Amino acid sequence: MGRTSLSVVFAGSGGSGAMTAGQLFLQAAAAAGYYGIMTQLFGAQVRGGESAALVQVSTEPVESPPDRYELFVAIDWEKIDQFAPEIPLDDGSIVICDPAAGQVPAAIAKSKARVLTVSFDDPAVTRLERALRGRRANVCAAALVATLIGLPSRHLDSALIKLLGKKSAEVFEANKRALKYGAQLAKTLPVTLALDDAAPGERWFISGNRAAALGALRGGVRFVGCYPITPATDLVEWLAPHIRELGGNLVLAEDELAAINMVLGASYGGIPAMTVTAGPGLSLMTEAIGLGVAAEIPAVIIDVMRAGPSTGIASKTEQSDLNIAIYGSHGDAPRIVLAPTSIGDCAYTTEWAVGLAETIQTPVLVLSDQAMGQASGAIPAPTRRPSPGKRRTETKAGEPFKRYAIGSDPNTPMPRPGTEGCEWVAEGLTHNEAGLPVSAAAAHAAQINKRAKKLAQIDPGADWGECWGDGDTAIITFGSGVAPAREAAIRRNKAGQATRVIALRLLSPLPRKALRDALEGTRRVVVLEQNHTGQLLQYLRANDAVPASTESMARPGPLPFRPAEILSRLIEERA
Amino acid sequence: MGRTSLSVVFAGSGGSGAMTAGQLFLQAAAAAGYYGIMTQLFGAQVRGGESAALVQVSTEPVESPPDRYELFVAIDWEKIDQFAPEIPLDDGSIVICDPAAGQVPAAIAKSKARVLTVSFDDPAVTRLERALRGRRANVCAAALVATLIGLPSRHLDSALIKLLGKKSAEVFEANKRALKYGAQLAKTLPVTLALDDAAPGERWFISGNRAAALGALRGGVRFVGCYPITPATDLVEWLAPHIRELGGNLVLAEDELAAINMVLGASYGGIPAMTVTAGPGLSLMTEAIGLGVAAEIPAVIIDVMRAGPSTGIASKTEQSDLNIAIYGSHGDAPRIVLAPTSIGDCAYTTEWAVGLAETIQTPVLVLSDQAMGQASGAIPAPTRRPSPGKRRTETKAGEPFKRYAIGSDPNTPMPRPGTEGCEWVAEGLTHNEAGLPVSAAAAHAAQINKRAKKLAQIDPGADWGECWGDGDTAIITFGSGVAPAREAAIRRNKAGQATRVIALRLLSPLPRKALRDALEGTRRVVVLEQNHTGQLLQYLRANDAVPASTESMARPGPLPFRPAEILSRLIEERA
Amino acid sequence: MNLAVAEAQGCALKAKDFSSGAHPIWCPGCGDFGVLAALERALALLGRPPHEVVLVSGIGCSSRLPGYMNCYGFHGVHGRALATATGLKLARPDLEVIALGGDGDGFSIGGNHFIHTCRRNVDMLYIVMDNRVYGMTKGQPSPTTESDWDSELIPGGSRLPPFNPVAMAVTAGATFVARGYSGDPQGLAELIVAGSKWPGFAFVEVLSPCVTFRPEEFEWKRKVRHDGVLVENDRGAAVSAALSDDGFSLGILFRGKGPRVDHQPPTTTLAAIEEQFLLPSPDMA
Amino acid sequence: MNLAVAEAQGCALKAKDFSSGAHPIWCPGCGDFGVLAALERALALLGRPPHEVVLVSGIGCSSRLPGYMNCYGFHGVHGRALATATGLKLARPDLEVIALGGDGDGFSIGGNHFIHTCRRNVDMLYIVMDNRVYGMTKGQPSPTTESDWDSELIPGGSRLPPFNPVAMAVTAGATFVARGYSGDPQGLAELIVAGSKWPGFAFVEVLSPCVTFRPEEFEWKRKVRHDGVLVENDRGAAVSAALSDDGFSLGILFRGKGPRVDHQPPTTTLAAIEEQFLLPSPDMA
Ligand SMILES: Cc1ncc(C[n+]2csc(CCOP(=O)(O)OP(=O)(O)O)c2C)c(N)n1
Ligand SMILES: Cc1ncc(C[n+]2csc(CCOP(=O)(O)OP(=O)(O)O)c2C)c(N)n1
Ligand code: SF4
Ligand code: SF4
Ligand SMILES: [Mg+2]
Ligand SMILES: [Mg+2]
Repeated sequence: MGRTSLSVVFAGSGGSGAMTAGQLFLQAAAAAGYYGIMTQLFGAQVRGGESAALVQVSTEPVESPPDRYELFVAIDWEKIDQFAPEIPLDDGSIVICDPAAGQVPAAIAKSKARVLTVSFDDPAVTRLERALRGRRANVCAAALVATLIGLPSRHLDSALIKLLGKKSAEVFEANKRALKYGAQLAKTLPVTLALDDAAPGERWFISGNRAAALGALRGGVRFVGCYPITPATDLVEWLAPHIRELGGNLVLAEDELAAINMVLGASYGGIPAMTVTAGPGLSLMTEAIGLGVAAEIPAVIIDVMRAGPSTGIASKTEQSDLNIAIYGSHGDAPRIVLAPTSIGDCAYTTEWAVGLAETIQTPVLVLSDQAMGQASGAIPAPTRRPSPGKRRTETKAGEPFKRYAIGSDPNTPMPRPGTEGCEWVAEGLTHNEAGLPVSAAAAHAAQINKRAKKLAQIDPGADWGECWGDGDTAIITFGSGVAPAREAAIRRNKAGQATRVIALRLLSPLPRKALRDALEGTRRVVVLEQNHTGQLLQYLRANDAVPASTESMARPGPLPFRPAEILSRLIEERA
Repeated sequence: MGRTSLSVVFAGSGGSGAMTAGQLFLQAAAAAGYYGIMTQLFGAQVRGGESAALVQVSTEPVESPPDRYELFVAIDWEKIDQFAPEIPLDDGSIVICDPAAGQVPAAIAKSKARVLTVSFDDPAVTRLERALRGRRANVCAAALVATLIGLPSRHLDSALIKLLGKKSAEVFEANKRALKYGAQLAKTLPVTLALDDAAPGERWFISGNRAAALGALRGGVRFVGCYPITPATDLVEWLAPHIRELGGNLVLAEDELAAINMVLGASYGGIPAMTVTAGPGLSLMTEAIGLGVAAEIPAVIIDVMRAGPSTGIASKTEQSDLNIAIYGSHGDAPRIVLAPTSIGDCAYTTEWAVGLAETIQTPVLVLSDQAMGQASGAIPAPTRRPSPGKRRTETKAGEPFKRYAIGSDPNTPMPRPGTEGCEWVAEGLTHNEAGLPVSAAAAHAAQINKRAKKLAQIDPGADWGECWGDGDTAIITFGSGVAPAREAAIRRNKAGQATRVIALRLLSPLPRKALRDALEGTRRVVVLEQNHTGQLLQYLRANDAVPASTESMARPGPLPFRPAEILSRLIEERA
Repeated sequence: MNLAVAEAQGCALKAKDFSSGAHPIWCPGCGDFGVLAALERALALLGRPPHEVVLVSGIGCSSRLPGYMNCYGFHGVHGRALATATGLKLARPDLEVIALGGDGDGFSIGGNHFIHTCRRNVDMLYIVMDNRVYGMTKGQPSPTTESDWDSELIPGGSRLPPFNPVAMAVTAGATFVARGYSGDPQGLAELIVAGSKWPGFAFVEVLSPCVTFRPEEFEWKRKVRHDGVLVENDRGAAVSAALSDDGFSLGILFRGKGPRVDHQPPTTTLAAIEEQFLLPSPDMA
Repeated sequence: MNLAVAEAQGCALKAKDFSSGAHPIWCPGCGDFGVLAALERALALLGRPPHEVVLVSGIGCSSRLPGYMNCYGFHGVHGRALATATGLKLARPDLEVIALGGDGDGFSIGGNHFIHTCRRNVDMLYIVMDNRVYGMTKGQPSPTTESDWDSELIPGGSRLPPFNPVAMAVTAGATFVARGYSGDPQGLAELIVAGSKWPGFAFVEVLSPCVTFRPEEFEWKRKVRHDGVLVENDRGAAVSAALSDDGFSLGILFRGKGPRVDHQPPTTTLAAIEEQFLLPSPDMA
């Protein structure tokens, strides 16, 4: 057996096209049947600033960030200091660079990585041509790495067509030349990084954000009210044309207050509806989420988490919105909170969120995060879908209709406006069974209990989350913590330290029984999460759901957890 | 020893003046040296609807709602059904009513209270006069009860002057006549309810909301940005003229978003600043509270809690905003949360809040509630004041100033704008020590730790809360739960069931050590709070601050806890 | 169509078909009773049955209105009625959507939605019961309150120039703007009918006295005049008129052009959308 | 006073005294560089030293400006700059308070504060760098975006009539309204000086191209005209002019009257206020 994976970084200053290099490489590898993932690092500048594409390709599904990068391709060295601390390299890494770009900077050189030099400028291309058509060092770099892993050139060609699609023939030809030159360069290097063949199987090329958008469409969402915010905007930008093609609406609201209230209005109208935001927007939505709880209006709210508090770091990841997701409205306003367990699962979880919102008639929050949302991957096709959920609308004939009736089933019918004889008012004030505002303690308690019962009755079945392995050490985590935790567990299992990973898809209401079962037989429990205060652990403690000895493995973002970090903290904490 | 207290209800329809009756009676009793408290019940109508004044007077300080009312004075019977379930009467109670108002309604009669009838219409007043000047049955009723407890008429006279102040001499005379008639009526009744003499001592007549407003002024608040919301509006209505008299500002903002951001702006300017709201407004403020946390701007936010979720019951009490107060912003945004322990303590706690906000440079939430905020009491004078807190503004000469410097003291100087050479930018993005936005993990962690350290370093001393008694059963509670818990404990202690009450004034950061000490030697711990989900208990559990066996005594509002309810639940739960 | 005529002709629906029978919490004499009556009449005249009508409101005395009518309703949070109504109407263009509420709800906390809804021109009606005060919270000055109105919160008055709803709506891009008076349910019903029929966003400001906190508004019955001049298309002229007017002229004051929001039928399927993500099976040769 | 003259006269402060030296994150060629330059010049001219000036902003590319200047600053949350600035100025009337930000920040999420701040007339300046796009979030249509501007979010354009900042400000009650252009730092600096000196709320809309997401705005340099007509007091006329204008005329466009906000000195003491709560000692006799 040969090499099964490669991690590589393409880095460069504004205009160097490092991102395109990464995309080209990953798409070519994906076309050849490899799995892979790409995340992006940006500099401070709004656009055209320095950037790095972090790519992994593998014969197996891959989603965890690597401990270190094996290959670092510098398209140029400008402002590399901005990134260097976020890109782990070591003396086993290889740096490929062009001496024309200058010396290897200290921030990189100190890793002691082996440096290989090439000239990204094809000597067959005249200076004039280069000046006219650009250097295309990025395309060359992508071809170089693709050739190193042994990709046939046709996959690079097809990836190029996919990426450049509409560009002129001239541009296209220049790029193809750069591809060819890059492939030649590879042959001049004294390394071989050839990958084993990929396994067959249907796979998709998709980002977490697009998967979530797709899940929403699958679930039946046909109305979206939103306001732009990083890192959620690309989700709605992908969704916008498609929801319209399906006869739905996507409205750019004046602010998040409008967005969420538009969603409640559309949903009242009988159309599954959603909004998409990040922390600051979620903070603004908490009042209306409470209205959704009280008036029992379905709604899906996707929060693509970024580093907080306040504006924080808009473009980078964290998992620190758990508190506000679970607790963030005034009054007793319990709600449903879900978290996807992988890029592909963004589709599953979001579709489930729509079904839950519709059946339980309440807001459902989906906590995605930047690391998962903005990562694009060649992943196993997310074809598995949750069982569909539908809103109850039929009323019992003959009986006078009471929207908020107290009875055995707390999920009372909510007929669509337009239905004769069922006229009802959605009410955010404390109300009686008919929905009229009242202030009596009994009615207040009755409605609070009705809503609590709705949540208590949720039986998530196998959807509550996932549990891999049966080791006596358990890592409980969620969202983008899942992939590195699994990778760490795989390595520990290999080393005989049996470790299981428990990923919570349903965070609230807490699936107590499932979690208890999943923890059966553990002797050590660790909660892994990317925030400062250990929000998940505190929440689990509040619910008496973990042993007293449970340890916290929490730290803020924006750097992703890497398997080695988890492994070493598992050792440390014990010491 | 004779009677030491009396609980009495004055009830009537819109225009009957039941509230005035209650005020007149309580003020007269207060003038005679008694302690007392009055709360109000309103019907659904916006104004002029039915209402009831619930009054207690006592020779000792009194703040707990009574188990039952001893006296019920019906000025008329209209719409009494609205209230009846909220006013406990029993066969030991006395109902005073006018047969002209009709039969005693079933809702009252079923209590088996003894019914005494009088005519509130003075036969000496002609029909014409009555038609012209009104019935004044309310004034008569107040005088009747005042006379029953043995108040000399001069206290009624002085209370009347206080209440009517500017009214015409004619009106005044008519009222005095009604007073006199009421006093005569008392003598015709076959009961005596005379109270023992009151103890001497300085006392104040004040509501919780006014006390909080006063505390803010004492603490130095000279800017208020607000938006009206029940039950917080009367706080700012009292404050408005007074803060202006002190050279400060109170601005009516266009919404809560503006209010809280105005407060942050004023505070940045060096002026201690505050906003006042209730649940829905607090939900809207969470984004800016997070900004206050991140940019380290002092601010006081008073939340006079009402029944939620959503619009809930605007005029009635609950303690269900604890979750949002502690957890309600995106990102890791820990903040300070306080709760007053009594009407008088609203002044102490709010003044302390200002001091904490200024020294720790962060938002401080004060969780009052409708029951405490809108109760007026004749209470022991709240003259005790917390040690003052001041913002650190002086910088070290010679060193370049860094607003967010990482060093031994996390409370870094925040010079007032106008100070030469210290120009700094308040920053809500992740920033470096100088306050410039950065996205590096190290800076992010450093600032999160800096802010966490500020909270961790708070040493509340004796201000953390209060602990009464040393029984092996402990009731932990806060806000308006304190008074009934204390009353229940007093009764249990008398019965030999030693019970202590622990009132948390500092809710967040949790005063772990003080709480641990306060719990020393307990065998049973019960958490009393007025919400559905047991928010305080969950929070204590999340912080591992109470024994696993701790019991929840939580229920939603809007009815106040009564001592007997607490006592019986203490027995029940054990069974 | 004149109301009297319509009723004489025996329309199928009667005003009382729209009454829920619930007892309003409003103070006796509150202007909002007149608005309720006018709305019931107007809906009868419009001829849409109760189940096809949805009233959307915020929080305030006026915003309680949906509870008093027999049709669908959404009593949301303070200030967001227009956002909720916009979502509803876009999602369900087949319904008759009417947003309503008070001056505080609409022009203070809801001011942003007001100006952006005027731009958006979604086909619905917005009725603001303007009593120039926050009634429900017991009497604070609202944006439309006169600058010298004395209150506990601002003794002596705010000294701020009142918000001019008509001028703001026209400047912001509204295509139908009218003013009515609660004491004239007949005239008001006609404005409501015209607004409902308008193919776009229609805004009707209704002078609706708060007898409890603004008893002086009783005088409005003497101040209102049925002499509002209709300006067509010329926004500048309409704003000038609104700014120089004393605010008591009733009628349709502006009609103009605006974007039309059309509902698009589906043009593709979910399966077709999913296809873009599928990677071609690599040939392993 | 003409800037060139002022500088020749050797004012004590220089533009560079207001520069922090930090490197802006803006794209090369962004219009906001010109606004930064104009602001530095204007402040030098105004003569208030850096420590007496506070720049308050929201979130967006433009809102990053306070970090690039040497004076006090408050980089708050998205859309709330005017609220923050209002609180600051009322609390500290001695400071020179300048709020600034983008069209999204000011007219979309911040629209409510914009209209109410215009009414309030607190003595401060507001500069909106209008690039007719959300720059920071990478190119979505803002309220001022042309109705046919194509974007990923709204292919083909929003079809909504653009928000007219000048007309809205005047209708809402602003007392000083001007329009400048980032490519003309000299003219812009003069407007900023005039706005700062204005005893009330001054609003300056600055056309400031986003070269990255709206490269066509390069053309603005050919479209702007120094022919804005100053209307005094007549709000209707100013709104009419603003509504019929193409939006490229520069200069002070409106000046009018508004309420004055004065700071009141203390008239009593805390002890005196507390007295009202004290119950007289009862005579126990
Ligand atoms: C977020 C929020 N802020 C404040 C309130 C309190 N509140 C309820 S109604 C109201 C104002 C009502 O005024 P208006 O809209 O004019 O209605 P009116 O009562 O005068 O008809 C306010 C401030 C609230 N319910 N929610
Ligand atoms: C509450 C909230 N919503 C959304 C965002 C995301 N966001 C940041 S800047 C911005 C718009 C910026 O547009 P503009 O004000 O015109 O500034 P520009 O970047 O064009 O200068 C948005 C939507 C945010 N930071 N906070
Ligand atoms: S307070 Fe005013 S607005 Fe409210 S119901 Fe009474 S009269 Fe009407
Ligand atoms: S994106 Fe546009 S507004 Fe932002 S810095 Fe670049 S050019 Fe300027
Ligand atoms: Mg009103
Ligand atoms: Mg912009």
